[in-house]
Order: sequence, then structure tokens, then C-alpha cells
Amino acid sequence: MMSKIVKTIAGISFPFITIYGLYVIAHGHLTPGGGFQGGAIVASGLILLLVAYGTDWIIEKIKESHLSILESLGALGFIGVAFLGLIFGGMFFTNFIAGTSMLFGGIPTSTAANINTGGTLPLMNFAVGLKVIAGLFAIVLVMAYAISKEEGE
Amino acid sequence: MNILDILLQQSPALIVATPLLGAFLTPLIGKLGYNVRNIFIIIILAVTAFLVFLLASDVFSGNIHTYVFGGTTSTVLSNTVIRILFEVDGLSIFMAIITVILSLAAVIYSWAFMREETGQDKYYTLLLLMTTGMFGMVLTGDLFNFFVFLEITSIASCALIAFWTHKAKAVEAAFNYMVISTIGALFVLLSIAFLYGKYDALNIAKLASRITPVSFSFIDKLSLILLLAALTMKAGIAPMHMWLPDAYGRAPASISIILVGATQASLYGVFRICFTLYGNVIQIPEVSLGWIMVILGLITMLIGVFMAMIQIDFKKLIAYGALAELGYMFLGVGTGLTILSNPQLSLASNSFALQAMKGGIFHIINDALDVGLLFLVAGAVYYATKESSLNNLGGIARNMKYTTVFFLIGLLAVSGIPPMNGFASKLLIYESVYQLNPILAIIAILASIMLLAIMVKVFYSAFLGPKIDRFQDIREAPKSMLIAMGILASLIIFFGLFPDLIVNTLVEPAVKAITHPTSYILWLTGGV
Amino acid sequence: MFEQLLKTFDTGNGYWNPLVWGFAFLIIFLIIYILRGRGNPSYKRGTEQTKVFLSGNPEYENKELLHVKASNLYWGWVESTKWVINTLKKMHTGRANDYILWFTFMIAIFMLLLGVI
Amino acid sequence: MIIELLHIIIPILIVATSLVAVLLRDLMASAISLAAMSLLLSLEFYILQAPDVAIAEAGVGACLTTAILVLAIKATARMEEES
Repeated sequence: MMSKIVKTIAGISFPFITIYGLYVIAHGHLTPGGGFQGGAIVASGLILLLVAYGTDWIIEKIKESHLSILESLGALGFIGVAFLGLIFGGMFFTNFIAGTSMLFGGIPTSTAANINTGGTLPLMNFAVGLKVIAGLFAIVLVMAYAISKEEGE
Repeated sequence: MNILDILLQQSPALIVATPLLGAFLTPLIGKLGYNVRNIFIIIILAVTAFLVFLLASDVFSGNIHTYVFGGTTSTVLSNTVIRILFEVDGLSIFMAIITVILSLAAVIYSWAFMREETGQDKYYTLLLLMTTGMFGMVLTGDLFNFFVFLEITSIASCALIAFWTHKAKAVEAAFNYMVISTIGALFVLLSIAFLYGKYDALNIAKLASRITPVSFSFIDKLSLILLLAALTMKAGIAPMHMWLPDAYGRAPASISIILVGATQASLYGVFRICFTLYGNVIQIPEVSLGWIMVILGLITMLIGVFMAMIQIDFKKLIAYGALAELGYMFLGVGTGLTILSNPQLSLASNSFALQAMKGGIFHIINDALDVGLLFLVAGAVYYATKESSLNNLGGIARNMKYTTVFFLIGLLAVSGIPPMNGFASKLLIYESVYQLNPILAIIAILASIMLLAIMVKVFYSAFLGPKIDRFQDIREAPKSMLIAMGILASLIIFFGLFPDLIVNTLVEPAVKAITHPTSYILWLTGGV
Repeated sequence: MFEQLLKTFDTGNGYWNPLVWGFAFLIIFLIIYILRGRGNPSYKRGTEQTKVFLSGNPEYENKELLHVKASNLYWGWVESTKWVINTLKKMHTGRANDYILWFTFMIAIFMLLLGVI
Repeated sequence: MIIELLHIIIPILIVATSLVAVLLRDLMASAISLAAMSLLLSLEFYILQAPDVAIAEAGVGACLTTAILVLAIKATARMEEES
């Protein structure tokens, strides 16, 4: 448990960190960064909350088992998109959306950074982002929980 | 186009993707119950096995199967390879067959062996991830991709070695394994960076075609050294083997057997680098690594048997035995490399070089089966008696009849006694190595005799002897464990009785694949 | 198919066929059986003949003590190769630092052999 | 000009912070020094025109690793005991 100053600052900066991380994930196919980097940033924000508000407070809000399900879903999304490429495009990992009229169907050009491009890449970035957020946060959460339990005994 | 053709065309990707999908589905399926999850995992691996054998039937008919990830377009654009490629030749598929046999046996074995444990969802997820990594390592045609899969295998196996976290020694072994695999992988990455910087390619075939005697320089030597040192450390070749007995001995038995496959995948990396990546420059005197391999093999063998002699921990003893077995593979393949890289010798004595290579490669699969069986037996004994020290065991043959028979089969196989499979490959190695230098063959035979003595010691002290009160009412291992051991034992006997069939169908394509690197290289550029 | 299975395994200099081996075993068993049949028939179960003989000492009550423990097996061998085994034991320190030291050592050896330094 | 200067200063600072991390006997201070090193390293990646790696290094190296190290140190003693 930290002082009130730390709590307030953490509370104020948390939304900004999260928004920035989500921005990095969503623009992964256009700008530097992507699923992993953005996920790490979002997880950093969550860990800031964990450090500021204490483990018990976080444990009430979110369970480790939920996180591991989220992590599985992220990984499944990634491999699922790859399998969809096999079904629709003929080869594993084929970018079957690019060049069609579907969401994200456009092809990125060098002049305009249109987010509605990239085919399956944004989808894979989302999946990786979800997995990284859940995975990295789960690691720290489990560690913090184990340590706080040890101290309690 | 019927479904089999499509499956065959897609099989290299599916072999890697199916266990990966299974790994990520396991935590979700695990909510449905114990039996559902285990059946699901066995089905996943059975599908993978089917795909492996489908691909094998194609590769063994003489093709090199390539697979382009992400598209059907031509991959060679203005002399640069784009996209990730899987390139499957005889040796790759040979290793994939070993992997699939070992992982199937391990999963069937785990059904009963791991029944009491907690955290099984994670156990199976990691197990499947490790299998994925091993498949990726052996099937990939891209050097960087090889590194990625090497890391996947290392991380998953590190977590699995420490699976029994309440045992301090298991955690210590896992920590040591983590240290050496991180450093090894970093050196692999460094040398890949060197090669990429110089030749501007990551594809193994493309790199191999660019590494020629003309272009060969300091950087190539340096990256060869780093790759070789890192991969031999990961393969557990002496004197960088110290992590291996700890890791094998402290992990759960079902993991030890897959670890055997993981070290062999690193061994595959060594062979791939010496024979294919540097295949064009094999006759430059400084690169002829044959004698280094032979001597390392001998050292590994001797250290393995001497250290096994004084072990009293059941699994650690077998781990040292496995180390000695690794030496035989290095000896056989090293002999082949020595002769192939010698321009004066290669014409006259090519046939016995090929025999030595056959022996070395054949011994890979034999070692996987023999050592795997012994580890499973050790696990079964531990499961029944909760005792791992040989000093406290005795007389368990009275209660565990099938396990004893399986141990006897493993004993004979590992020490190269006919009619088990170990005999066939060791015979090939002895005879061809004798042509190179008789002393090598003598040392190899001596090491084999010592292995027999060591295994007899285990058999005597653990299985024979008078009844011990504490083990009065131990029971035979559960059915699933017996089935897993039975699969390996029957394969051992089958390989031993019909070695000619196995050598002709399985081993010869693998040997052809690495002794003719040009076919691997030319396939990519469309020259074949 | 069946012929393929029973083909002789040719290793360049020698050959091996499980059938030959089985045949040899059969003959050996026959010889053993004949020799056994010519043995002394005075062997009787449950008499002094089948008792364990421990240099004249009485047999242990506790059967467990009759079993030679694993660390006592091959005592002579271990004793006579002590110098090798002790050196090897000293090598296996079990510390990650030493493992990496060996790794660097091997890199140095490779560098020497390949002529880098 | 400034970039060249940064190319000289930042590596020196990286080496200095890692040396501090090794030499300090207070584990917590050591961990914070490592975090500083990661931050500087990500800056160096950025001026070497690898923004992708820089973001990853800043997120994982400077934040997550430090958090994990701090949590681990919390469970042990801060100073190495003289034995």
C-alpha cells in the first residue's frame, strides 16, 4: 500500500497509459510497435495500479484464472486467423483479407496512414496484444500474490 | 484434388500448427474434465502422427517438400528469399518421426503418472508447446526460425523440468538449464546475425549456396564456431554436458523422455549446420570437423559410462547412460564427416563413410527408444515405490512383472545385445569406425560393455534380491504406463529383428539428405 | 513383403540376420539341455544343499541384509579406477558458472582448431 | 551534431548504470539502476532508428522487469548478509 499521492497519480496516469498502449496495438501495421509492444505498455499500466493500490485490491477485481483464459483466447485468436488463412487463402498464414472489401481490407500505401488496411495483420496484433496483456500481468500478479501471502503468514 | 493431397501439401505447416492449437485449447478443454482433456490431447498428437507419416511417405519417395507460409507466390525474388520457408528432407522427417513417437508415449504415460498432480492444464500446454518447438526445429528451412523454435523448446522444457516445484533439486536443475539454454541461444542468435550481415539471407538453402570456398572468411569461421559450440552444448556433448544428467534426472519421467527428443533436435541442428549450411566448404581443411566430432563423441561416451558407474540415483544413472549413447551418434556421424571432407579418401572409402553415417543416424532413433523406455521404467518404479535411490530398492521384480520385462528389454537394447535395435546400429558403427582407426572401435566396444555392466547393476540392485518389507504390497504400474512402455518395447524389438528394412526405408533417405547438400540447396532455386 | 522383413542386414564387412541368431540360440539351448540331462541327479530341494553358504556364518534372519546394495556393487572396479572417477566427480560441480566456463573453454578450443586465433 | 553527442553519451551512461547495478550492495538500488539502464538502452535503440525495439525495451525492460525484481526483492532481504 502506497501513499495517497502515489495512488492519485497512478489513477490519473493509468487511462493515458492504457490508451497509448491500445493505440500502439491498433496501429501495429502502420507505425512502429504492434501487439507485443502495445500489450507490454498496457500491462505496465496495470502493474502500476497493482503497485499503487496493493495486491489485495487487484485480486478482488480480477482473478488469475480469468487472465489465463484470456491468454488462451489471445493465442487461439492468433492461430485461428492463421488457420482461416489456410481455409480461405490456400496456405497457412495467408493474408486472405487484404485487397477485399472487408474490414481492414485495404492495402497500405506510403502516403496515407489509413487504419482500415493490412488485412489479417491488425487482427493478429489484437490477438497478440490480448495474450501479452493477460500473460505479463498474470506473471506479476501471481508473484505479488505469492509474496503478499508469504508476508501475511 | 482429393483431401489426402491437400493434407499432404499442407502437412509441414499442420504438423507444427496442430500441437500449437492443441496447446492453446488445453486450458479451455481442461475445464471439461480429466478424461476429456487427456483424450483430446491424445487425439491431437495422433492427428499429428498421421500427418508426419503422410509427409514421410512423400519425402521417402525422394522428394524434398517445401512449404511457403502466407502465400503461394514465388519466394525467390531477384535473388532474395522472402517469406518463411519450411524445407523437409529425409533427415528432417526422420527427426519428426522420433519426436512424434516420443511425445505420444509421454502423453499416454502421463495419463496415470500425473493423475495426482495439480496444474495439469499447464503441464499439458507446455508439453504440447515443447513438441511444437521440436517439430519446428527439425522442419524449418530458415535459420532465424530455427532459433525461434529452439527458444520455444528451451522455455517449455525449462518450465517442465521444474514441474515438481516442491523438490529443490528440480528447481535447481531447471535454473541451470535455463542459464545454459539462454546463453547458448544468444550465441546462436549472434552467429545468425553475423551470417545475415555478410550474406544478406536467412534461408538455410540460400545461405548454403552463398557460402562458397571463395567467399569463406573469418566471419564464417566465427559463426560456425559459435553455432557449433552452442548447439553441442544444447545437445549435451561432453564436456558441456553437466546440465544434462540433472535435467533428465530431476524432471518427471514423462518429461525426461521428451527431453531426449529435445537434445536430439539440437543434435539435428549440429548435423544440419556441418553438412548442409557449410556443405560447400566441407573440404576446406579448417572446416573438416570430422575428427573433432569423433573425439568429442569418444569423450562423451567415456564420461557417460564412468559417471554412470557410480550413480545411485535411478534416473540420473540412466541419464548418464543416455549421455554415453549420444557419444555413439557423434562417433558415427563424425567418422562419416571425416571421410567425406577428405578429398583423397572420399572416392575409395565412400562406402564405409556411408555405413558410419547410417550407423550414427540409425542410432539416433534407437537411442530415443531405448533411453526413453528406461526412463519410463524408472518413472514406473518411482511411481510404485516413491523411492529413487538404488540403495533402498530391491526385489521389486516380484511385484512388478511387466515392468521388469520392459526393463530387461531396455537393458539389452541400450547395451547393444542382439536381437534388440541397439545391436544393429552399434554393429554398423563399430565396423565402419574400425576402418578409420581400430582404436576408436575398441573404445566404443569397451564403453558398450561398461554400459551393459551398469545396467546389470541396476537390474540386480533394484529388481532382483530378496523381498523387502517396505515394498511388500507395491502394485504393478497402471495400464496407461504399461501401454506407453509396451509401445516403445515393441518398436525396439521390431527394429532389432528387421534392421535391414528400417535402414533402407528410414535411415537411408536421411543419410542421403545430409551427404548430398546440393539437392537441398538446388530445390529452392528450382534447379532440380 | 515377408522376404523384405527377413533380408540379411549387410553392414559392409559383416552381416546379421535374426534368423541365424535364433538358430544359433536353438542349438545352444539344445546343447545345454543335453548337458543338463547328464548332470548329477542327487540334487534335492529343502535339504542342506539349497541353504545359503556365507563362509560358514549363520544365515541372516533379516533377508534384506542378504541383498548387495547398489553402491557396493563393482566395488573393485570403482576402487581401481578411483583416479578417473574422482577427477570426473570434481568436474561435475553442479554450478551454472562452471557450465558456462566449460562452454567458453570449448569455444576457445574450437577457435584454436579452426585457426581463428 | 547532437545526435553524435548522444551516441557517445548514452552508451557511456549505459555502461555506468550497469556497473552501478553490479557494484551496489543494496539490491533495491541495484534494480532501480537496471531500470535506468533499460530506459537509456531504449533511448539508444530509438536514436539508432529502431523505434520498434525501443518501445518493447521501454515497456518490458524498464517497467515489467523492474516490477518483477522489486517484488522478488520484497520477499528477501534487501542487503546481502555477511556470513
